[in-house]
Amino acid sequence: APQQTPTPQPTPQPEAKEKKLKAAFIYVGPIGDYGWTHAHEVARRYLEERYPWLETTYAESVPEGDAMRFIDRYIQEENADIVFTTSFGYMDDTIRAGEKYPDKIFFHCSGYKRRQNVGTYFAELYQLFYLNGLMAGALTQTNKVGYVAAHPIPEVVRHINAFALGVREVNPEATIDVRWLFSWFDPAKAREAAESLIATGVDALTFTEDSPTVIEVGQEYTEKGQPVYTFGHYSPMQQFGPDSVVSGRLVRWEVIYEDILAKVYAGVYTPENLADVDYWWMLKEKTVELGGEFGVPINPKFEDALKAKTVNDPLLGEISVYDLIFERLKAMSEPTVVFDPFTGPIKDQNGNVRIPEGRRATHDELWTIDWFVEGIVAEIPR
Amino acid sequence: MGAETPAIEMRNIVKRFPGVIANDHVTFTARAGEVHALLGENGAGKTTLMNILYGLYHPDEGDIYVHGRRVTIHSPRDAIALGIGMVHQHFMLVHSHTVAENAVLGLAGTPFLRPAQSVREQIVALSERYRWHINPDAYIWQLSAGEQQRVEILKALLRGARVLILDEPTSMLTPGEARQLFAVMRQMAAEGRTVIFISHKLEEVMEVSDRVTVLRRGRVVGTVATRDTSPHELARMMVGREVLFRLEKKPVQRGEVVLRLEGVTALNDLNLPALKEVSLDVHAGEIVGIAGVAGNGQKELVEVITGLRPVIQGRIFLDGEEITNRDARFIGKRGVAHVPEDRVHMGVVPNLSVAENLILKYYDTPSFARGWFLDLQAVTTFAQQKVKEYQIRTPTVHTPVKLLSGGNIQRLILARELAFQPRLVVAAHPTSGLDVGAMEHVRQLLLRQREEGAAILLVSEDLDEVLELSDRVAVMFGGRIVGVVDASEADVEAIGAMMAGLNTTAEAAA
Amino acid sequence: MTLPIRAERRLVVPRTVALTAVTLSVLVALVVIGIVFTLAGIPPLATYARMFRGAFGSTYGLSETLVKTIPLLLTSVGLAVAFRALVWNIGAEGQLLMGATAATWVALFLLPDAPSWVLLPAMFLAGFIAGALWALIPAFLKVRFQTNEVITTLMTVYIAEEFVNYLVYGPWKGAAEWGFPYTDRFPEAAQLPVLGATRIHYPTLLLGLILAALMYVLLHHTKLGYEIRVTGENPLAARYAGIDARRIILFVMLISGGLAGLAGVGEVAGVHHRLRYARGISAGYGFTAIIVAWLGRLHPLAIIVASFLFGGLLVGGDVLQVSLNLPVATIDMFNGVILFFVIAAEILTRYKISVRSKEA
Amino acid sequence: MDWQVFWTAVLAAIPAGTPYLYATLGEIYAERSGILNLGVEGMMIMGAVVGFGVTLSTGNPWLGFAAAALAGALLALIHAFVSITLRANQIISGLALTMFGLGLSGLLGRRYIGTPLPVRVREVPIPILSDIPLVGDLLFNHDPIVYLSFVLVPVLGFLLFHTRLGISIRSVGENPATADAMGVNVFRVRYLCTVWGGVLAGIAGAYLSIVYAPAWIEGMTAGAGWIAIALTIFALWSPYRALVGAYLFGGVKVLQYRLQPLGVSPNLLNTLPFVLTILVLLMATGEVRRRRIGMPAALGIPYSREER
Ligand SMILES: Nc1ncnc2c1ncn2[C@@H]1O[C@H](COP(=O)(O)OP(=O)(O)OP(=O)(O)O)[C@@H](O)[C@H]1O
Ligand SMILES: Nc1ncnc2c1ncn2[C@@H]1O[C@H](COP(=O)(O)OP(=O)(O)OP(=O)(O)O)[C@@H](O)[C@H]1O
Ligand SMILES: [Mg+2]
Ligand SMILES: [Mg+2]
Repeated sequence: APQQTPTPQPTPQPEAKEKKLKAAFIYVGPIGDYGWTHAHEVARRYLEERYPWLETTYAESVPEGDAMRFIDRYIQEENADIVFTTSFGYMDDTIRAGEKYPDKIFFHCSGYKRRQNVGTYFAELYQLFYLNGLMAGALTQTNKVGYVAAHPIPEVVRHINAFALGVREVNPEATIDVRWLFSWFDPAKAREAAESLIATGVDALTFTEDSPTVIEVGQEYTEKGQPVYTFGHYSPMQQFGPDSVVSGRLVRWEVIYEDILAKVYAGVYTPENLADVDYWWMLKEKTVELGGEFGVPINPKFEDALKAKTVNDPLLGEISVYDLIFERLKAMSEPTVVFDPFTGPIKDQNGNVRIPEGRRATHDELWTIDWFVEGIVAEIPR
Repeated sequence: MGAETPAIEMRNIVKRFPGVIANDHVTFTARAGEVHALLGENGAGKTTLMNILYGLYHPDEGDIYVHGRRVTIHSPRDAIALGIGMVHQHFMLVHSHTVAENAVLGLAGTPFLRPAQSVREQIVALSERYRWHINPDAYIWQLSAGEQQRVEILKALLRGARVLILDEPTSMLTPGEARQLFAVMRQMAAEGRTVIFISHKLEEVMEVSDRVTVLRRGRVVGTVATRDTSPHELARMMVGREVLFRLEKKPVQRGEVVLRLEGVTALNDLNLPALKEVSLDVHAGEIVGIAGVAGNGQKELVEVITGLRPVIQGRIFLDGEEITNRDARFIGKRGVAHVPEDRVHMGVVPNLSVAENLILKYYDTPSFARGWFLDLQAVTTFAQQKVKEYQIRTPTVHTPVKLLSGGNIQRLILARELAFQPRLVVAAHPTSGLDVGAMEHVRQLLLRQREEGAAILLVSEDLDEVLELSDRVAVMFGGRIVGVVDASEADVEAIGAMMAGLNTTAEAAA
Repeated sequence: MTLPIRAERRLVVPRTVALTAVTLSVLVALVVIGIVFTLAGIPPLATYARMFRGAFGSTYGLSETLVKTIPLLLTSVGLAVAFRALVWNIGAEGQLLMGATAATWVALFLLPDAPSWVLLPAMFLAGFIAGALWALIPAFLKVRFQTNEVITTLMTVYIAEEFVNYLVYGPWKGAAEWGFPYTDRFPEAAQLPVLGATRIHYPTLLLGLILAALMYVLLHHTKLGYEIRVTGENPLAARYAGIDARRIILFVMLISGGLAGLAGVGEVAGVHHRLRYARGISAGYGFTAIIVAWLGRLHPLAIIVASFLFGGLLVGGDVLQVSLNLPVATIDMFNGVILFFVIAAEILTRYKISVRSKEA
Repeated sequence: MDWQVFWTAVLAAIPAGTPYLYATLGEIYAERSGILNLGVEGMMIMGAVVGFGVTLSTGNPWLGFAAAALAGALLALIHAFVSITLRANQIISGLALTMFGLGLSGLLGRRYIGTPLPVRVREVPIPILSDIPLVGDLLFNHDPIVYLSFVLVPVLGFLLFHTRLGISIRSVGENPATADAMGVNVFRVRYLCTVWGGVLAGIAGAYLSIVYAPAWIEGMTAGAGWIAIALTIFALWSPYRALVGAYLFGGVKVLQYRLQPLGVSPNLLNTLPFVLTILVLLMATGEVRRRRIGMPAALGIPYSREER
């Protein structure tokens, strides 16, 4: 198994040397997409400010098949020292680039292939999906919860599962339905998918898509008197649905980038020693944050409702969902993570136990997960 | 002033087109209350002059006065405002619209909403006045040519035309219909309007007009009062010298049957029957002329024989071999030459060179092709030879055909079609639009083919030409051959009657 | 008001005038885009210079330009043949995708274990056939029902895109691809060789050059080419000469579809080594090729030059994206403006413009 | 699929089909006058970006729509100039327009990506009428742009078939030489119709960015302009049938997600509008039918008085 993150050492704070470090970012979407690419771009800009010795450049909307061309251009024409490729689809090209330019450093986001000069990194959100699930399960009145999903890949399946686990923990009656967009970024499709879920009676929605469209839809229905609870994704989205957004998932990619770049600059990371470098950072490392807006884990409008709903937890006893959320948040944020949503027993859709009582799913299991947990009424397309 | 002021006066009008001066300092005057004929050969510039008056073309030089006032006519809209109406040789009607919709098109003063409603009554009233029967709600495509022409005149009248230009109005009409039209023209002149009547038919001009202006090759030859002139004089003015010379036509022994049509029926472009059970034989060494008013099936006849139009009933034989519904290539290969009516649009490819056009029918024969490839050397040699032989005036054989004059394009087509000893020549209007010299050349070529033993089917609107060249004359009316007569003993009156569909007795000669 | 300018229709446009017009129109287009750039706060001259250097100024840039030239060349040469016959095949994009799909099928499912010398030709053959067949659908509809091919070919682009997407999201989704929308990687034998360290898959480039020459010979030295030109210049005359226009339509669609299909094979076998979702395989080569064909005045040899220049423009577009962080779409604007000026110039060359002396 | 799901799909088809409807109405007018404008996609996307930008900076979506209409009109004017005045090939000019629009909108819209609009265009239920069961939701509970389209369809239909202007437009598209000879200013009518097509296409694009998404996304029209061109044929150049076609195609779009649980491939479902268009084209072609159904006979053919 790959080594789990080089967290122990603190991030070195190197002194400014003569030479500047040039980092190139290859994005799959437009930087203003309000989701994935936007989040990386925010981090890039932050770093450019943060480190005087750093120079950055980026290319947006690079089709997945074209990564090699852009890497070539960055290395050969723009003299980049390190290239970040920020989409799963760039994985093979990144590895090939690593072979082609053995003295350059590459980091690939969300993949699993590494080599001596290619590391991997990811800011994982499933803990937050689980927390959002708790809220959705508590708030739904129809017991139907929906998920607008981008692509049927393990990352998204994992997130849907985590969300479903949260929902069912506080509301075992509820079902979770999914619509696949087959696109990371397509607001019109997202709207149609969201509306089609609402049409089946869904009143709590979350999504993996790089625009706030699902939230817009939720806000519209809420204003019309049909409340739909939604959760932001990747970026602060509460502004798009002040009456609909309950919470959400926020990410701080800069935490990871800061660490990587500083270590590269300090000579800790070299083109020889990255084969085992895999960042898999979550709440504990403060790479991700709960909320529809930074600093607002739960929209105050929904606090009362969440406090009003109580559940019986085997360990914590009778507890309001509101308190339960914060208990879990705390448990997952501590240096030693004392709680994980993917702790057995977990059954799949057919009622088979996939993760036995008491065991936590391993990193590899989560990386490759290709089944839905109980309570999800949709299929993973094959 | 007053009665003296002409309704229309055009002074020193010059209009050039690429390669031609269509109007060369033309001065033309028409008075109120007269029918003024504009006479001239094809291409003399009649239509061009009237298009200028109607604002469709802009003159390069010259002035126009309407009722004594100098005007600039930018567009038909201006012309209409000046009380000028025009009925074009090719009708200006929107086929998918109704009569009423066509009538209100561009008509000032009609209400914005449901304008067609507003003219229905006027249409009915005008129809009554001139004894026409026109349903304002009929679609144009449902009407006959004669009816369409009435719609055109009606349109002009609705626009308050004081000056009505009729461009070759009788070419699509039967003699009977033409006579009705003349009555209407006289009636309009009597109402104080000016009728300008374009024609190249002398009898018509003599019958209906008060004065005649003759154009030749873009220039005015003169204006005369009809009662002071004769057809003979007009003809001389038109052509520029004594006409009616006789062609040297050697007697030729009529050979075996080359073309045979047996009860051939075909549809026109609107899917209406246009040829009805036509039977006809054409023998080697004879010219069979087809006489008839345009639109009586001649075009379709030519097209079924040359393989451009399907036969729905009946059979066609060439030298005894059935060629019914074979394609144009198959028929062409068997020695059928076709001089098409629309020579620029069908006969040549204007952007290709003279050489390339000369092989249009033979590019795939062993003379010019090696397997899949063209033998460009052979093509050039062939073209140079033909250019010389037929006196085609062109800078080089690689010049695009679009640069050639009309007469030279026709020479090129004949050079091509007659190049490989055709068995049958189907010539549609082979001399229309040609000047006298070219016309003679074409006629001689046809006669030479006859002497060499080809069968020739000649379609022409020019009855004199048909009578002069043909050995036999077949008259078409309403899609049928209503009579076949021996040219030498043909009675012009009788043929005229048959063309009008009145007499179908001369069948015997077939 | 009339301008004191006289426009006289020309009957022939001398070749020098035509060439000057195309060159000038491209220059004027650059000026216009330059104005847009200036308004958008982008220095035009420096940008053009960077684009030029990016596309032609280094071995790397040149090599990338050639990579882009390949699909443009193949596709636009095919289109030129169709356009010469006045058949408006707007659907090359879809035909390209179908070629890519067929090649993928051969590489992954039909002959995955075949050696390179069998597999690659088989892929090209399959790509040609697939592109041609796909083009023959609208061709058949045109021949049989007189449907307007502009619309039908365009519709088949969208159908092809959705079909490719269906395959890569569905039945052909790679087993090793974690649910991502692409097929598995082609076996080594199905990958075209490249020139040195570049991405130039030279067999396809050679194929393109050979086919351009062949199409020139076809158009100007063969009977069929003669028929195509006659049909395109004057369909009525073609009918009169007994040329079967239906046969010509089917043939030129077959050729243009087939060549676009070959371009698709080149993209999957030479660049991607797998099938991806439609927009990932072709970023509009089929549409850009229409401009290229037009810019090359439908002459196969001129098209070689035009596709190289346009390949350069697309690579210059990368520079916009990489160095200036402009949206990729900006390059579409270049295409559009250039095309406008080229067609406008073409019309203007038909006139001889002179200043008219004052009228008397 | 139960009734509720079906019914909401029907309701969702209306806003989903509205951009198609506007763009198609515009193209119908252009084509009726004989101008084939394949630049609808480009005009729409420019409408989308300009409409969005103006709404963003003024806070007034109606100004946004007005600006979008203007942007569409300006683009159409280019096409009009090139194809009417210069008499260039309309197919090529239209393609150029689409590329130009896509490119320029990308450049202009750079700074709008990811920016939320400060205002929303929301449904305005019509009092009383909107309470009628079914019909109320179907007809009387929409945003103003949808209401406007409800009005535009009969108005544009009537205008085309029963007014002086309409007769002129149809004549110019059928037989420009005749219209010209009858004193209709062919150039003016064609310019007018082409530009009007641009106005409607601009509005169609703005509907996407201001109402439907609402967001600026590069290339957000995603082929809608081409669908509008197909719909023009589907509608057989009639504004009334455009309404049916637009909602039908809108319906297919929204059905995609409603049918997903049944395992229908969304990609294959997506091909439906295009397959449908080809089928309709098949039905619409044919010489005799052409006369009665109304493909403008002079469509795509430049008109020049003196040229033969
Ligand atoms: N639009 C045009 N473009 C170029 N040449 C033209 C055009 N119109 C007419 N011409 C040429 O001008 C000359 C005069 O043509 P016009 O149509 O005026 O003759 P016409 O006297 O009406 O002949 P016809 O009796 O055949 O109708 C001819 O040589 C013709 O080819
Ligand atoms: N734009 C041009 N450039 C070069 N040559 C031209 C051009 N226009 C016409 N010509 C040539 O000028 C000559 C005169 O043309 P025109 O049409 O006036 O002939 P024409 O006298 O009517 O002959 P015909 O009696 O054969 O009709 C022709 O030989 C033609 O090829
Ligand atoms: Mg005339
Ligand atoms: Mg002449």
